Amino acid sequence: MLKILLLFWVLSLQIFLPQHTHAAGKEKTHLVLTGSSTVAPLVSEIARLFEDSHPEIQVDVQSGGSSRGIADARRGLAEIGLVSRDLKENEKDLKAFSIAFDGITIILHRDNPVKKLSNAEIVAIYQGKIKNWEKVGGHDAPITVINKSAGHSTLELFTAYFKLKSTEIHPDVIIGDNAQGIKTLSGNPDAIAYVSIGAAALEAELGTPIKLLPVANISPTLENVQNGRFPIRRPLNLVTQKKPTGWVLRFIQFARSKDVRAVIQEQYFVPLPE
Amino acid sequence: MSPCRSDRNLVILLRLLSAVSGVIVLLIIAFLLKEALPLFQTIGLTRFFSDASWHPTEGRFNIRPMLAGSFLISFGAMGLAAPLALFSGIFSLYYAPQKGARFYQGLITLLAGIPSVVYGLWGLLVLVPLIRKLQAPGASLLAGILILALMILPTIALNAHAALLRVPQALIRGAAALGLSRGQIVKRVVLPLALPGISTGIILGAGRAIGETMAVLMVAGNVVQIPESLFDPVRTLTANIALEMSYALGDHRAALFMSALILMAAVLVLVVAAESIEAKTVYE
Amino acid sequence: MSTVPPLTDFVSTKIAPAKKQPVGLIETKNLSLFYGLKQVLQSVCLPIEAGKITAIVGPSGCGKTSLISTLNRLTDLIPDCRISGRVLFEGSDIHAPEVDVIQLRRRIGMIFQNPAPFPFSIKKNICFPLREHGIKDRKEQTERLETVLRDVGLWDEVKDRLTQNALTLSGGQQQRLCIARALALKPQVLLMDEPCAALDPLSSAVVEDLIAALKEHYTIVIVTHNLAQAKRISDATAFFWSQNGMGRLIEQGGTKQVFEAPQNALTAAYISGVRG
Amino acid sequence: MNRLAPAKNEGFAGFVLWSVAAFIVAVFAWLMADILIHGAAQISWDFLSTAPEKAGRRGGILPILVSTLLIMGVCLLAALPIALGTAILLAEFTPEKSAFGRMVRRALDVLAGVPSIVFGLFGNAFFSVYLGLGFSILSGGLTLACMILPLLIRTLEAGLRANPARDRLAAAALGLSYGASLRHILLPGAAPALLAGLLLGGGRAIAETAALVYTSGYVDRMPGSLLDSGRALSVHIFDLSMNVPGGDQNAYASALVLIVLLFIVNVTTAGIVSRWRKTGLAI
Repeated sequence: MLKILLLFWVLSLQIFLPQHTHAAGKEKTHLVLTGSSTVAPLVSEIARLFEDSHPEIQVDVQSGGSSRGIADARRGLAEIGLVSRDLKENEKDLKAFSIAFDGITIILHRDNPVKKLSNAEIVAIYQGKIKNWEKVGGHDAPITVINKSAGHSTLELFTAYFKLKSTEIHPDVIIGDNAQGIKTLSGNPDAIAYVSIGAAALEAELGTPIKLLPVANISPTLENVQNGRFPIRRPLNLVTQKKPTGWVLRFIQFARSKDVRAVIQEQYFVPLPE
Repeated sequence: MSPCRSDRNLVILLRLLSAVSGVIVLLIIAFLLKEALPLFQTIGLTRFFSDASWHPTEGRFNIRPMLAGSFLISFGAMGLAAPLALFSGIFSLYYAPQKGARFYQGLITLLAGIPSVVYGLWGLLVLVPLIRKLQAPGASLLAGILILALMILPTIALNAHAALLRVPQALIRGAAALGLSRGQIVKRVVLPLALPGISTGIILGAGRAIGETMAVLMVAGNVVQIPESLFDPVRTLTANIALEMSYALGDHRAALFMSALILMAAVLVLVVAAESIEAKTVYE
Repeated sequence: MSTVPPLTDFVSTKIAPAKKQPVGLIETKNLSLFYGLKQVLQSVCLPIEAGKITAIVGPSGCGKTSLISTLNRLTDLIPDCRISGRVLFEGSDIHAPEVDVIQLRRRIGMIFQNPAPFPFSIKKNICFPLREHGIKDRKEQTERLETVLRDVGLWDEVKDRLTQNALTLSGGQQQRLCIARALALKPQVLLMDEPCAALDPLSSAVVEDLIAALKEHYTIVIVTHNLAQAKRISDATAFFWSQNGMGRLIEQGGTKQVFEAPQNALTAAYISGVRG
Repeated sequence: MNRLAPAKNEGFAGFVLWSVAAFIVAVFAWLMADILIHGAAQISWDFLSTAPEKAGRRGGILPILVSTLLIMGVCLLAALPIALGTAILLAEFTPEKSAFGRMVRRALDVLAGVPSIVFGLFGNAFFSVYLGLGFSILSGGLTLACMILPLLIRTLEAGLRANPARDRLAAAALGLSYGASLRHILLPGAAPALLAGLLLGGGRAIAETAALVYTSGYVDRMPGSLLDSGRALSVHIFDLSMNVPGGDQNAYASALVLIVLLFIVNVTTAGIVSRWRKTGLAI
């Protein structure tokens, strides 16, 4: 009995281990990229293209917020961190490489009759001073405020632009990824959220019932982000701990090259100027 | 059993293997402590309760809202699930027709194995919209309580069933021979005797409720606040760890490990409580 | 088991020793047995002669089973079980550190009250202990299998279904299989703990005859409740009695003498009580 | 056996109990029906045999199934020898009431009660970061192995203890070494418990989410080795339902697959245990 068990155990081990050595034998190099949930979907697409032309490379992308991108790049858990904002003063030890630009805008459910909100109204809603859509020209319905959880640069840029303190915000729901915010909002017609323009435009195109609102009367279009008129604008960065070399460098160069412009535009982000 | 000579190697091997399981327990505690200790040394324990708010990236570490969330959700769920589970046990043992009881018990066993993420999925897509119709935003303390109650109900029901089953048949037959009715036997004989076992089951269920992460995370809204009504969203300690772990650094990360330690301590207390009750069981 | 320890420290107890004690194959010297704090045997001095059947009789709970379990050190398996005094087998202390308990048990076989065949085939029940004791030769295994099954009179009953599960046999057959299993290891001594108690009268008679027949080749110690049986088959009898929950050896000697001219009043009362 | 004669005047208690049972059955029927109806519409061979596309909105779950099974395999392979060794030591060499036995058992009780997210933290800190395994199937499987250890040990210990004492004595009386009686008698006797434990542990491993998010990670492609990150089925359901607009249908379908897997595990366990009990035949 013990022998059967042992045999079984060893056999199963055999099944598991070869894969492992096999892969090691082929020397497939892994690049691990983690961080901003805004950048992650875009980089995943870029990675797919990169893998197509370099089959010996495997690129793993995991999201979790820009802070994670910074943290993992510093700790060496990721070769490249994804950060959807400029580096802060205390992050200047890292090297940043922009690959595209994005904006942050307010989104509402498609069935919400409200067409636009002034900056003051948005601030009041997020501070909990306006609690009903009636006050801003909508139905008589309580407003569900969706906020990003800490560690996401979308939150930081949003609060910075509207001069809100994170302690003043009284959210009803906390979300992590852009997609989670869009999903929560699409299921709740009385909610308000702010997300990456790229993510929102892509979802709207896929048929998710949301709409993008202008900020300070500027429509959230790619054009307006590109020409700098849209007020909440940010770069999407790849960051590394050291000066990139080898495959990391090649990936960064690829992500900044003309080859990926189409992908970036498909995802409703603004490519680097030519 | 004193092993004979040829078994000495075997015993050494066994000792080694079981040492591994002991080491795992120690490792878990050691690693939680190791990660949490830096923060504990710099700010001490009191600031987890006295700080103004939970903004760990800005150095404010008040975990009271999460403690409240965990406490309210778990106890709410226990309050709903425990009586139902007890009734369910009594029903399937003493009231259901034989075949029905087998089916019913099989169903409960099956339900106990359903992953929490499936309960969470159902809660998110069915329950939360229903509650939203009652009062926005839907994802709330109430949703958390209901889903968690549903989730732990089968487990407690199985425990209660097992505890009732352990009441010696002879006593029940004896009571029946005295001409007591079914209701009287259950109330006066079975329940008092099974009470320690049932309580143990309920306490262990509470442990599971406090530790549950995914189902609650999916339906409770995750806003850090002490709720004022059942319809307010809340965040539990476990959800807080799951949500913030991905980007937590330095003191923030340490604070999350600290809350893991608090969870461990709570579970330890519950286990010891359950064991001391179990030890009082008269029969067996 | 080569060194023979000195026997000089042996002091006889006051309880009814046999008149002339030949040195037995097995001897207990001042043997006391404790389960935790509870003492169940007190200072038992019992010689067991080679080539004879020794019956151990007495009321329930007087430590008979505990006693024979010490003879092959099966008490080792019981947690908190402690022994004082000595058990000599061929003159050596079986508790001495250099004793290999495996070899000891191979030479002193044991049969239990409830037949305990393993849930394997009849053949495997007998052959796998042989394999474990280093007898790997298939031919020898098969030979021994047939020999011992013939010895216990089971061969004709089971020769066509050796691969069948042993648990499908009747109680009496199971018990005989267990005896055969013990015999296959070629022991010197067989310890039997009420081997007939769990059997129906018919099987019981068959097993009893078997035991009587085995006397020729083996030294047998049999615990029994059945005084008539003890009288029928045994050469020597030891009578145990429980005082304050503690088992003591009251009287021992030739079966004839113990049954017909008991020297101790307790023995007399017990034997006559059962008679009357 | 337990069914007692009803008395005439206890209609109310009976009514309450029947309605509680009916309520429980109804709620769970609702839950199961919801998942069954929504999920069944999506499930096809294609769903099971293709990779997810568009973050899981389209396509299937093949790599996710593979990752799930690999994680479960690593978990069981790692946990089995440790659990077996500990269970044998506890059941055979440690008296039930001894101080050592009580201590080990309490430690295991605590381990069993540790919330899975805490295992996730530990796994992340120890396997992923400290041992440098990163986000990988190996990290996830080993974390789960720690998690199911108490369950496995307890099932195995109970199985070993359930061996009749007479078999143990009979083996010893035949002069069998402990190793031999373990091989030939005790382990075969505990085989149903062993199998049940493995299946239960596997079931727990498939169902787990929280412990995996920070150990085996999110990557939803086909894993090339055990050091690759792999997304487990439950993590997939979580991600689809929380983070992917339009992912609900596939979340339902994945949930249905998961439930069916667990159902098979449950039924197999129950079947094996009852069959073993009936025949009483071990190997």
